[in-house]
Amino acid sequence: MTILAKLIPLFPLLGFIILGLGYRSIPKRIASILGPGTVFLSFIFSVFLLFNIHHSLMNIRYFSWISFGNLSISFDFLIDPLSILMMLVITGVGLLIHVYSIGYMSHDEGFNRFFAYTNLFVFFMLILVMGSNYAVMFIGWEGVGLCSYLLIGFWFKNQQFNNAAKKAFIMNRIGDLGFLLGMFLIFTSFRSFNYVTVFDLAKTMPSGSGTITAITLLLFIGAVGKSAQIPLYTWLPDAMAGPTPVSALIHAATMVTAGVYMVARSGVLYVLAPATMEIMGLTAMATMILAAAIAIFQNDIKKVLAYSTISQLGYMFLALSVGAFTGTMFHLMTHAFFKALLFLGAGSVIHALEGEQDIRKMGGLKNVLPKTYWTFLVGTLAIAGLPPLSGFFSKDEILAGVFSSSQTMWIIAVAVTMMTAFYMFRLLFLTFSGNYRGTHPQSLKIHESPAVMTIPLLILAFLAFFGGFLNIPELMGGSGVLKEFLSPVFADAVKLNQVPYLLVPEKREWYNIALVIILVVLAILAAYRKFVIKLRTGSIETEAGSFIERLAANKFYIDELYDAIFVKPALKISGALHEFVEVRFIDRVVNGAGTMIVRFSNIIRYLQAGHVGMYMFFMIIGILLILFFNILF
Amino acid sequence: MNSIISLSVLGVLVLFLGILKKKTWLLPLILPGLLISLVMTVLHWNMNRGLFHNMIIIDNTGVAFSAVLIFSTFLIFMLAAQYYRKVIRPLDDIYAIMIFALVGAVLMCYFGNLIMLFIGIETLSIALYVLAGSHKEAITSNEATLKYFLLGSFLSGFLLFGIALLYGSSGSFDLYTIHAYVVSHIQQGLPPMFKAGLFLLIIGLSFKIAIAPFHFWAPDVYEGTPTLLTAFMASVVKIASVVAMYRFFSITFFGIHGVWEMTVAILAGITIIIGNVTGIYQPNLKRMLAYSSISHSGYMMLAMVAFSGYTATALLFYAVAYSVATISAFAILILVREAKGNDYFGSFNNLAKHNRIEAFTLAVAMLSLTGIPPLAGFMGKYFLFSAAIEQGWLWLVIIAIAGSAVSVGYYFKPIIAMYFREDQETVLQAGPSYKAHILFLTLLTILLGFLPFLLSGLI
Amino acid sequence: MNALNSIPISYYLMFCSMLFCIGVIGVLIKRNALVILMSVELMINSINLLLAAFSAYSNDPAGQIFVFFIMVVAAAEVAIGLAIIVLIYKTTHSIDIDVLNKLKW
Amino acid sequence: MLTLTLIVFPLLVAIGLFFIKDGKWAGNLALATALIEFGISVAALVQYFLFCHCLLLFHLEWLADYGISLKFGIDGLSMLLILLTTFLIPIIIYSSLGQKIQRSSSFYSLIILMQAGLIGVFTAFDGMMFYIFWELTLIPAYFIAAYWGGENRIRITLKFFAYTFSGSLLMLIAIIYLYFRTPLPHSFDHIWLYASNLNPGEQLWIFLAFFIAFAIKVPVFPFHTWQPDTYVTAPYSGSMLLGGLMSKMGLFGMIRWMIPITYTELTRTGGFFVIFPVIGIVYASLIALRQDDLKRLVAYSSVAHLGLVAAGAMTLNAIAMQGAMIQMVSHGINIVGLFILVQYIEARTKTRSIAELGGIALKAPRLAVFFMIILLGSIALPLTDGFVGEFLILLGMFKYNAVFAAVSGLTIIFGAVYMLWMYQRVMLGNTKAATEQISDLNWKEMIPLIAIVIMVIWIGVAPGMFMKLAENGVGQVIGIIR
Repeated sequence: MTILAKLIPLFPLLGFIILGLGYRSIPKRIASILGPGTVFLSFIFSVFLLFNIHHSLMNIRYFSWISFGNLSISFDFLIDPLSILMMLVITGVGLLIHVYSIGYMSHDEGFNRFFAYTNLFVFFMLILVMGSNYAVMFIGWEGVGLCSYLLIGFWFKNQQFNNAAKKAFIMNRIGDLGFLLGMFLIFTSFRSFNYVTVFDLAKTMPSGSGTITAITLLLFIGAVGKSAQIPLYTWLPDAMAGPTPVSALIHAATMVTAGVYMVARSGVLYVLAPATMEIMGLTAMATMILAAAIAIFQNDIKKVLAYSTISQLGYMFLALSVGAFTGTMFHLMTHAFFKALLFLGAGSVIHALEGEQDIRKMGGLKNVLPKTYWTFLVGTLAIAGLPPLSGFFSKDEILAGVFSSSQTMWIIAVAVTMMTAFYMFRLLFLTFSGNYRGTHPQSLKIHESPAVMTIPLLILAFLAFFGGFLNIPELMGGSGVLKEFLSPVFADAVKLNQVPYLLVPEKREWYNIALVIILVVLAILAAYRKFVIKLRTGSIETEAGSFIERLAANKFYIDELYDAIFVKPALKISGALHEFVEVRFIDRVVNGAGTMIVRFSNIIRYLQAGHVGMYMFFMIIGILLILFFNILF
Repeated sequence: MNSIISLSVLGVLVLFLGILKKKTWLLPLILPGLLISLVMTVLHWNMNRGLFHNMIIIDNTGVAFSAVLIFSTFLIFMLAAQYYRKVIRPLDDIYAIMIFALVGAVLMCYFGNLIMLFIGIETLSIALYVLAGSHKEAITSNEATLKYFLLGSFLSGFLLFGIALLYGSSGSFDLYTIHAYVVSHIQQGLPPMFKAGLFLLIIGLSFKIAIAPFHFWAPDVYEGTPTLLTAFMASVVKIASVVAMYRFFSITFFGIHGVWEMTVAILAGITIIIGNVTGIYQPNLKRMLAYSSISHSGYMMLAMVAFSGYTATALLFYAVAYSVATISAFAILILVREAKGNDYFGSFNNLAKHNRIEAFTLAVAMLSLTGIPPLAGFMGKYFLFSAAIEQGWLWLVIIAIAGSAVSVGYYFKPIIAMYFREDQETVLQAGPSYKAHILFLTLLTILLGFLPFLLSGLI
Repeated sequence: MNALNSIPISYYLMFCSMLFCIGVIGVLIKRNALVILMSVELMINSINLLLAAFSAYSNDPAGQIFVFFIMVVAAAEVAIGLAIIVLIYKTTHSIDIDVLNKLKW
Repeated sequence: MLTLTLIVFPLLVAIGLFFIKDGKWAGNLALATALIEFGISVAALVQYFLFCHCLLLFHLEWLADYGISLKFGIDGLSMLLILLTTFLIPIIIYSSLGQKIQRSSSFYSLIILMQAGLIGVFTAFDGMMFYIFWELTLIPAYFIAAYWGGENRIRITLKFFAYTFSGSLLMLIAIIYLYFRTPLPHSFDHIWLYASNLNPGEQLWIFLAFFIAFAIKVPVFPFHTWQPDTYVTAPYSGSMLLGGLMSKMGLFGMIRWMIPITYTELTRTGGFFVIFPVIGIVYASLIALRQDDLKRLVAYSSVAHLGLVAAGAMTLNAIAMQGAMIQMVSHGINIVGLFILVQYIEARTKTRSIAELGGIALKAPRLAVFFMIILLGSIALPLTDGFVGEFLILLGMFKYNAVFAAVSGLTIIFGAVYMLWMYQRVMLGNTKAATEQISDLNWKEMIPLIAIVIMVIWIGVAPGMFMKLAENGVGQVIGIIR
């Protein structure tokens, strides 16, 4: 058992090492076995672990990493339901995406490099979720950031992509600093990084204590960076520069949810910090609305999905902020399914159109790419939250949780759900319905993707469709398998939860569900009216209309704002520091000391005028002074 | 005493050789002769007695220092062959006068009586007046000797006046008697006449050592004097004067502090500042070495100020380190002057390319003078600083290290020129024995740094 | 001896000091090397006188013996000095001390 | 005995090398010497772990009257830095072998001499010996930079020499002064110096003297202005020696001498002096952003990183000090790696200007990969060497003062910003005129980089051995403070 768990992250690492060292010599055929193969092995082992976990918690010793004195950070794994769930998502979805990539990347020179990076990513992601303490989590946390950097800038010839990669890494690092400081505070307060120790000690502390609030806030900064929440979300849309499978794997299904995972993992701490929970809720709501609003006006197929991801992550944080941990994890999982599906579908479209990403130049692909269309439809329905697809159940659980604690939040969440349905169907309609709007030569070459790409799509569509049945709420007569499974992990957190909880009558819940479904359907109809019926007669609007629309289309100028507030001043300060402080002040003082001595030298050497008489005169003065002071005093 | 006699005899013999016109025999006589008198000096070790009613007191300090002086002279004579290579006229007079000057210098190491001090100083000075002007045709040499003579005789007047006043107040020239006088009068304060005499004596010696503000002669005279003799002045003359001062203080003020220390400390501080700061602007090596020697006078005064049992050791070590480094610098200076006709720093450019030993020697000398470990100069400075710090003269040490830091500015000039500046390539004309000699000097500088206990445990 | 004792030693001291100072001032204000040499001699002789006086007052012959030493040395010094002045005169045709002013700064 | 061999052997070889004729085998001989030296240090390490876990002491009276003795020993702190030195010197020599070097025998002689000096500094247990070797390293460093250096070398290196020398002189007085405050009979032995009896005023100025001397050497803001110029003008081997090893002398001096002797001053002033390196971290990082010269950028990054180490050491906290020790080693390894890479780039493109470079990864993927790995070490990615040290330093600092830790933590962000931006402009994108013809690394060139990368990962993943070495030394220092 232990050895199994130990091996799980090692497979992708091995894959990375082999592919990395032989990135030139290994033929593509072998790489296409090796890359997905290692992930497959991890997946198999994870499944095995799932069925063999007898007690809910297993601590696995790897080796002692940093230890001296009374500080001991060991490279340990914690295998519990939560980490198993994450491992399954990572390796499962990761496997499908790896397989998909064989087809997607087949024409790329950097084929081996790609798989090396993705394998490395899976390794770090597994470390992140398997770690038994914050330090190990941080290893994975930073490691996935690195892989994200490498993969966003995969086509490094293009400096635009490189900028995006750098931006992602740096914004993540801002969050990481928060995470790191949070870790330090944890260590100074609890003398340990171990989850178990920390949570056990934290439980004894009063709710709302300053330390825990500070810890959770700092950790939340880390989550904000990693999971692209306000104010550190702008890197995620840019991250779409990477190959589409990467967007699916890293920027939709797994890495960006690391923040959610971390908060869920630290549930005990968070429930003890109501202030943080409040801030988290507000941040999440703002992010949801903002991202959804921007998504409505985006024309890049991947950017729409990216903003949708941000919005969905907001959803998850919202759920966390009311203490609905299981719901969050549930949504995390279903989101991984349908968002990966959507991205891969989008990738299939892009692949077919040879790199075209502008939905205004698509349309009518329904017939040309049938498999892609149908799977994409499943994904869209799932994300819109229509029953009985997975998104419905997970969203419903979150909405129910939110409703029970705050109606206002609920209203906003429902609004965002409507917006989600609207922009997702806009995307679907513009891409697949109507007539093809691209230039003619492209339309001739459009072809359905090969099986290696469509089979993962079908599997994901299956998961997106039925994934929700894993956790049908009791309300609908389900057994809540997932809830049951995760309950030991969140038991303490749920017990300690301080968020005011309103007992909602069953009837009211049914009403709510119905209301949400109706509203979503209305949103879909609106999208249909606008993007199918209207487009039959008129052409697509290329210019955004009203002021708000233009604002949203331009992403509310947040990027420009950041550029003006942080980037440009930093460069200016850098230049100014070098010019005025470094060269003109500090160095000038240093040089000035030297110059002053030289000048002084140049002055006093004129005492040595060469005249004997003068020398005698000076000497006499000296003699007189000496005698004067010594005899009179 | 033996050394004084043997050296005098040597001088006379040299003059006889001159009469006999045996020019080539001169150095073969002088060098062994110096070694013999060196041995005779060393034989006085642990003799510790006064001669001629304490006119001359032979003690280990005196023996050690006079050995250093004789040895330094020996080192300088080793350079003479090269230096006077192209001179046709007989050199017996110059050599003899150098030896007589050395006699004066040695006398200054042994004196037990102010009369002897005076005679030593004057023997040394009068010989030097001649030596400074020994290059008769050169107007610079003339100027040097005139300046040196006028200032020297002027200041020896003050010295004499000081001696007279000391005699007048204490009633004796004998150092021990003066000491007794000081001991008996220190409680109610020394009378002004004694104090005036004391400080005039200090001033007179300061002039010889080149301590500010009595240093003005040094740069001009050093520059004008023939280089070999400048080396003699910078090493032997300076050390002899320092020793004289030390001797005077160590006997007359044995165990008594506070009368003259502050004055000497201030003079030392001024000297260090002026020597180092002015040194920076000098365009040629010789004049730079003059300022360097001024600043080193200041450092040596540091040990004087911090008068303790360690002072003699510190001074001895410093004197050796300083004079070896200075002589090796002058040795290279002689070569460069010969090859280039001047000693501006520009003439040193690219010297290291073809003259590795010469360049290395000069570099080591400069580094030693700067006080970079593990060279002798550093250990010398260490002894001085530690003596001064022990006695609580921290402010003076801070001035001294500031001076050391500044001195990098000029000591590195020849190093930079020799090693780092590109210019036409020069080959210095140095014979193998000359090369061996400078290498020996370099090794001495390095060895003394590594094995300071060779000297430090002596006195 | 009595006549000698009737004059206090401080008179000698004052007198010699004044003589010395005159010598010093002579050295300082004159530009002629020969005159300077003479002034130096004046300084030295004032010291000789002072030494002799001290010697006499303290009944100690050492001072007077020292005077002889000084005379000898001074004579040697003058000999050298004159030689130097002659040398200078040969090269510069002047014995003004400010003419020779090549070595400076 | 090993301790003595470690110092004397290179010293003798350096003297020998100085006299031999120039030629290729001067370099090879130096390399062989350095490798033997590495072997000796490994032997010392084995001896250390197998037998005593304590000082491998060599003690000989030298100037007994003055309390100076030849006391050299190896404890954990020394061992760590000796290993760093003996590991890096062969790499530095090896990386210079390909170039045409005038007067190569002198060049290598100076490098080996420098090694002897460095090991002397790291093993000295006698204050005066420490000072002597401290200065001994300055001479070869100066000559290497000034003789084989580039533009403006004379002015820049003289400034470097005068500046560092002035600082050292302050330290000299402080050491001598301490000597007279040690219990009788006075001695320069470190234990005596630690036990010196100072009143508060003396504490302050002695602390200042040490601090300035070490701060100049490291260099710590605002005493750093000699450093970028010197790194830029020095030949690559010189920059590596300066950045990789000489800067460690200052930090080592802080931990070995300054802190045990004057820690009360550090506690009394309550972190006032920690502010300087902390400012330096942000300041140098910001300046590094806009540098166009690769070497200069590395130089400023070094100010930032070493500032963190200095700050960590001065917080007097066991964890931070432990981190400082580890970070010293990592920084040495990383900066040498970076300099080797910059050297390769300049050798191929004849330029160091970031603006003229680009797209190297396209033509020379191996170069790019090595650059990336070492860069990651330098920006402290977990599982690389940089992380362990920075993590511990920041953790320790956080315990000491959370604000300092937060400000210092900015290095995590800024480091990534300027390093990645540099990487992007140099390695990524399309090729430019200068990089059009760039060739990839060959096996010979990769050897030192492989060694460095192994260390980067070793220290990052399994720092156990290094931690143990540092723990021993840090424990003693902390013991004294308590």
